[in-house]
Amino acid sequence: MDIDLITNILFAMVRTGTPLLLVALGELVCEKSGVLNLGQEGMMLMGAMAGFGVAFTTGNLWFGVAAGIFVGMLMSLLFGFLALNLNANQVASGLALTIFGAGLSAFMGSGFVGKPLSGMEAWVIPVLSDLPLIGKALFAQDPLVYLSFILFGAVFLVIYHSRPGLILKAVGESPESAVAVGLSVMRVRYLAVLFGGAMAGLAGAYLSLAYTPLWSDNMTAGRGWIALALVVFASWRVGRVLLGAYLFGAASIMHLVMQGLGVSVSSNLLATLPYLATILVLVLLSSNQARIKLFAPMSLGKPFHKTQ
Amino acid sequence: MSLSLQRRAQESRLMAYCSPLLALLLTLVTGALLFWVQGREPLQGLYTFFVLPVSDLYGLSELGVKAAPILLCATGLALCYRANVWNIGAEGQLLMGALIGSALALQWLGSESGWALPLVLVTGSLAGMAWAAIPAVLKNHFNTNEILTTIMLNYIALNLLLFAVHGPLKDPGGFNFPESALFSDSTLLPVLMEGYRLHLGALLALLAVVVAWVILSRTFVGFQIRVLGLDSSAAHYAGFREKKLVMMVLLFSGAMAGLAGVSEVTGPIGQLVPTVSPGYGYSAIIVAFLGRLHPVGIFLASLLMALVYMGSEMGQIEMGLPLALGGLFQGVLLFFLLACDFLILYRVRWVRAGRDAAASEA
Amino acid sequence: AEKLKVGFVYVGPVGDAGWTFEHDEGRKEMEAALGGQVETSYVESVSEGADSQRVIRQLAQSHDLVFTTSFGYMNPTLKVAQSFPKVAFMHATGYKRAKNVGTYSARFYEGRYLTGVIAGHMTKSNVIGYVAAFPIPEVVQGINAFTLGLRSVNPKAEVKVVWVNTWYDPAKEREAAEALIAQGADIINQHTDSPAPVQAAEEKGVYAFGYDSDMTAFGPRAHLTGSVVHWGGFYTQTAKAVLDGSWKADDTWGGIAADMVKMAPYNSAIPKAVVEQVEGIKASIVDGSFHPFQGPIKDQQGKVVVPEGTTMSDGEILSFNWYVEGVQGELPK
Amino acid sequence: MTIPTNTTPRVSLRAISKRFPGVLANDQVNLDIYPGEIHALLGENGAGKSTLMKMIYGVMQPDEGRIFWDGLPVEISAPSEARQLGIGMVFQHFSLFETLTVAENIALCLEPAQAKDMTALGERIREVSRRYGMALEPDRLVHTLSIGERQRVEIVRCLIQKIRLLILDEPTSVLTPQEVEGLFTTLRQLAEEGCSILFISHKLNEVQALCHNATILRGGQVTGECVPAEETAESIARLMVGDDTPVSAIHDRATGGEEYLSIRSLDLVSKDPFGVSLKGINLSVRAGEIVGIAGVAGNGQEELLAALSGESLETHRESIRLPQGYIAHMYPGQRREEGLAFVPEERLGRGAVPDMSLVENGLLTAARSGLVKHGLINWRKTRAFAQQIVSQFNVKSSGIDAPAKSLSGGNLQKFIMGREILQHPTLLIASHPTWGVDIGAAVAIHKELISLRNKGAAILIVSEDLDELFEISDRICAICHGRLSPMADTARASIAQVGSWMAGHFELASEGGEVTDVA
Ligand SMILES: Nc1ncnc2c1ncn2[C@@H]1O[C@H](COP(=O)(O)OP(=O)(O)OP(=O)(O)O)[C@@H](O)[C@H]1O
Ligand SMILES: Nc1ncnc2c1ncn2[C@@H]1O[C@H](COP(=O)(O)OP(=O)(O)OP(=O)(O)O)[C@@H](O)[C@H]1O
Ligand SMILES: [Mg+2]
Ligand SMILES: [Mg+2]
Repeated sequence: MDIDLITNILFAMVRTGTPLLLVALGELVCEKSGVLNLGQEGMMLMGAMAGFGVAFTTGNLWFGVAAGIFVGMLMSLLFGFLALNLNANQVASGLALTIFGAGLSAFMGSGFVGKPLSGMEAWVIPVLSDLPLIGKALFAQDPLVYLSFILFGAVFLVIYHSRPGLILKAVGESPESAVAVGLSVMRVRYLAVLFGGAMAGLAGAYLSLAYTPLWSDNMTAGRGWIALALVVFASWRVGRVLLGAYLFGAASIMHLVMQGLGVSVSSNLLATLPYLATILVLVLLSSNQARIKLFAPMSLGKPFHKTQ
Repeated sequence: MSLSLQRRAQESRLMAYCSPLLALLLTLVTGALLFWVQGREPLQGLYTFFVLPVSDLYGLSELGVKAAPILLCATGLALCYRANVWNIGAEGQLLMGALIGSALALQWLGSESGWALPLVLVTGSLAGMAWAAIPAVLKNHFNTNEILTTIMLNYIALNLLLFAVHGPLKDPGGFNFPESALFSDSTLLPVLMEGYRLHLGALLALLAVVVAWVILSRTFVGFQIRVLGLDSSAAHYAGFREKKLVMMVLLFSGAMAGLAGVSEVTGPIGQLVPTVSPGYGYSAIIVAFLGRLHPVGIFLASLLMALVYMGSEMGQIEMGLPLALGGLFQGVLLFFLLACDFLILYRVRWVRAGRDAAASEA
Repeated sequence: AEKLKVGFVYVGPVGDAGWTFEHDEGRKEMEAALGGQVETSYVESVSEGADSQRVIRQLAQSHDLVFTTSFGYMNPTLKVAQSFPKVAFMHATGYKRAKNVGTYSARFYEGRYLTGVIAGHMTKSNVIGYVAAFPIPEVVQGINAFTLGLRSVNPKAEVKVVWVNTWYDPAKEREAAEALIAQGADIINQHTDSPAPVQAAEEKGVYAFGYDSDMTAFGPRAHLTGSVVHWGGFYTQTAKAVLDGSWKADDTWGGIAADMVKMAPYNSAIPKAVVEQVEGIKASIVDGSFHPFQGPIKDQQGKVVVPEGTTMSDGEILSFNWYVEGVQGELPK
Repeated sequence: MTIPTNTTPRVSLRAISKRFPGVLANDQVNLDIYPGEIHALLGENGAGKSTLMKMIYGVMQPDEGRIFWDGLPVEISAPSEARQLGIGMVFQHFSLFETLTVAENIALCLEPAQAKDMTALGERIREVSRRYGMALEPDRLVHTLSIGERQRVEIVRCLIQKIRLLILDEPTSVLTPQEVEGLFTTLRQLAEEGCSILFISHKLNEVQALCHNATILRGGQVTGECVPAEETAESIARLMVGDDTPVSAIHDRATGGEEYLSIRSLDLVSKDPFGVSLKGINLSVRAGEIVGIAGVAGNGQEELLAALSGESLETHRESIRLPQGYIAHMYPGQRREEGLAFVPEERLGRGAVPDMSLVENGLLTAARSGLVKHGLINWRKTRAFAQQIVSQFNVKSSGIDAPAKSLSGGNLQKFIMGREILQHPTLLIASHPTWGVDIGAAVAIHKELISLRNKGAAILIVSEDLDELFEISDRICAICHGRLSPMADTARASIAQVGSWMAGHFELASEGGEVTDVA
């Protein structure tokens, strides 16, 4: 492999990892507050559909991005209503959200299938993008990739160095104690769920506006699920989410790269690699129960209802 | 006047039965609205969607054909969910059942043996079981989240199936197209009525429902499963072996899904094709919840789900309705069900302003 | 008079911009051409498993002519056709026929060969990337025809194939295209249904060929041309034949001559001379003086498989399971 | 200790009512607390004490009634508003976040502006904790703290602001006697500085030692007031439970017979990052005696109980034995076959499944007593068994089909105790058998334990309640940091001695040896 190839692989890795990073950051914040939202896939699909639809209709990509975020948030409100207000089982509500999102996006997006859209252009930063190896990957991307860098930094700062982050962790650890010290569990959790929705919507919009600027049914193809696995992979730590997202991005393009390099294994078998890798990593990371317990939000997935 | 929610002192039995019906009703109303928005006659839409597909014997038999694999998968899943084991992997287990069952059936292309079919069916279920054993072992020994592993295993199973049907199991006389040879009659499930596709698999599915019902309501194992799901610390305290139970429900569920898969290839399809399942394993998740994890409820829910699928085909043929309506109905139904379940725990009241009024009515 | 009712079974969504989209265009063209004489309906995204038989049957119950437009519908179509002897069935891309089941397909490879010739002139790196769906004969046939065309003008050029195992997954198709571009391909060809590879090429500043439908809109600069399928004429003829009672259950495999395969508009970047050369070859294909699969054809090891002076039979073309010289890598078995 | 009652009360409650589904938790409650007063709130479980306190602190709002602060009506709609008034509260069930540091925990209770500078906050914490004699390290993670230290965090969290009313809900139930003394010193100091204190406790001797006045709640209503120092514990208890419930009983001691349960050099490394490892535990329980293990929660009790019940099997095979053989490798079910019964600390969510009926909860551990044949449940027998528990142990419920969660704590405890005792165990291990249970129910449960002992069963009781252990156990020891103290005959042991064991002041008992005579 020559330098150019590696540079290009790194570039593709960041691009492929970006939607995973966005969704996983959102889900991380959501899980930190103690809410498990398995509806990422559904929210992403709606975000992708809305993003494309609005961008196609208005001709403005940024309106599309905003629409994707907005619709992702609307979807997450639906989940919030079920899981937080009605105290429904979070797993079931999340699954329902995914199924609903897939159905609704296909329904509402049928008019946009196969429509062309000129996608988001890269903002190539002069000089920096000429750095060897990493220059292209970090400085010749489209604006949404840069946005994902910023959001990563913001989530990192908020979670580790701010009072809202402290409150988020507190609510995720023990909603009962949080109520006792006067924190509004409902508000914190709603905000976290909304943030998760916004990020999933943004990730969806990234797919339909920048990554492959078109809309098609089920175009997320399971990325929402991978992102959920990523959060466990990262043992709920922000830095590792970034690492994980790019690693998975690399894993999912490697089987294509390997084919191009002439590796002669059945492409079907090669295609199982990212999934096998996910399982393997999950096994390695989860087997240490004590560690999971130390980092996992303690009230994750448990309904909480304050009587009043 | 405002709407107020009050927690019931005890869960309402009545509401536990009413909430699925209410959810269904709300879904129908939503459906009618959707038809109306589309500029169609709402009642005609509902009729085309929910009545027309089963208006003759053929339609009814097809309902059985479509419902059987969903019912089998959902029955297994229900047991898992009762134990708080979130198996999302029925799809992969089904595909493995179909794949391995087909591999065996293809060995008997010329055979007329009466053993061939039972062996193929058993092998298919065993394959599903083996595939489900993977998340079970990983969960038991490495504490790995089964939601994620079963999802990953679904993708892997699909790729293995594609690999097989493009490679080793491809019909040698089939111009290299990705399909196996047609199975011989000795490995095909007998149909229940001449001229219809309803096959023995549907009866097996009914049998599975009965078995699941007996397990859950009559056996101590079933009791242990329910305790584990409701309260795992109580299960530990009572000395129930969590790992054994987790293994058991996953194996059962895998066997059911595997049976569903092998019944599809030896039943209505009659050969191994790349698209054995249009997502039965995923629909089964909805069905399991819709049926409130109760075998009888699941039976009814699987028929409803099959009807939604057939309805969306009918809607396209008869009225040119968009395909996505079917998926939408499924999601809406599940949402309404979850929302209506709320009524089991809470009562909704109209109250006059002021909290004193609320208090005195409680 | 009674209208002729024509039903279509589609494997994908009507808007997939590829395979199903073109069939649906054909359906609309037929409706327009035959005015009040036909009435059509369709069912989209029908799984090729157990569902297809029910859908085909439901259509057969109320229609006179049914087109089943994917290979996987072959056996279900035959099964249903048995119980509906009065209904005419047409199955696309299959090889089994019956009294009332005919088959049809298009000779995509003719267009593929022409794109190969263009690629041979346009490539600078002499590496062409090919995003391919599944290793089935139809796809291998396209790869081979393209490579033959390519090498006929540029013997140094080679084709790199990446299998994505899906007909339609824009993100994956795009990733494959990007992987190929990263490995030096300066032209991307595709045998999948979404325009994502064209989009990738557009963004990376390399050329691409679309497939099935005219994908110019997805990459106005990158899209050189493409082998485009055109079913409308055939559908109209078939419906007419059923109407006047002359329909027979036989096989139609039409190419450029039959107007079933067309070339998308040529990109202005292609030199005039090249366009003229391609048009010339096209004319000789139409008049039968040239066949893309005429000898000599060498396999990957350089062994002559089809000797000079012979042409491969349709049967051989339909069951391709080897690569011609110039394709890199092994064909997955 | 005289309190100026002629001034304006610091806080006055007037006709406060609060209703939960099915319960009137507070019914027209009136209460006045004066500056500098330490006021006790007494009552049985479920009397409504915690509910009343939560309303003062703004966690809940009253359905009816008014609260006056320094004579002015106030609406306290959130804890932050309460804190602004100068109210602080230490909760019955701690409200700390284990994965956060001490300083972070305290910061969460402050206004954002006050908690901006974490280093300055750390300084404040050190200063306040020094002033009241409660050493605290701001940067430590709470899960590494002992229970006593955690309580200091809760109190310092209140004191760090200008405090005018401090509410303590059952603060002493988790402290060693020495720690209780330390706490009382702090509280008296606070009261002297003019702070009002509301003190909830079930330990009447402590109330007598500390409080100026007491108010008694029953069924949500104020049923009496008294000056604790002028009453006896017996007479206060009478005020709380009424006349017809026995409030005390004297049990005779037993010496027991052959050694039944024997634990030798039991070591167990806890897998739980918040857990405690057991080190070299030696213990023996004879048939026909009750052995009590005292200790503050979180010193290894849970781990010891899990090792004994078989819920954790991490121990050396030969560390636990019964006369019939070693059992350390056996699963809980197998141990039950050997005659072991177990009453866990959490009744709801471990001892019983909240959403299951009493019938099903009866089956939970009793499957072996003929309720299950060939894997099939005999529902008729199972119902009869549940019925037997309910009638024999006087469990008040709406019927055997009622879900476990609908029972009050005491009644559920009686049900669980009955379920275990009716299986005729030869060894009963009970954790906190009367924790949070009515005095009446507690007396009944103690009676059942004694009668089981008298039938020859070996009984091991783990409890934080020293009074209870001194009442019913025949021999007593304490557990601290995963080590077991020497053993003493209860009749000859002193509370002070066991208290210092609870704090870890003991030499390790030598291998296999037991000190029987301390005092
Ligand atoms: N959040 C709640 N929802 C419903 N009922 C409640 C709630 N909190 C308390 N109760 C009920 O209100 C009554 C009073 O409870 P409270 O906790 O105030 O009692 P308490 O006097 O503090 O008891 P304890 O001595 O056990 O602490 C009880 O019957 C209890 O069941
Ligand atoms: N937040 C809550 N939501 C709903 N119900 C609650 C809540 N808190 C308490 N309860 C109910 O109130 C009852 C008693 O609550 P509480 O915490 O006051 O216990 P308690 O009075 O101390 O009882 P015990 O006698 O068991 O110690 C329980 O049945 C519990 O289910
Ligand atoms: Mg209380
Ligand atoms: Mg209590």
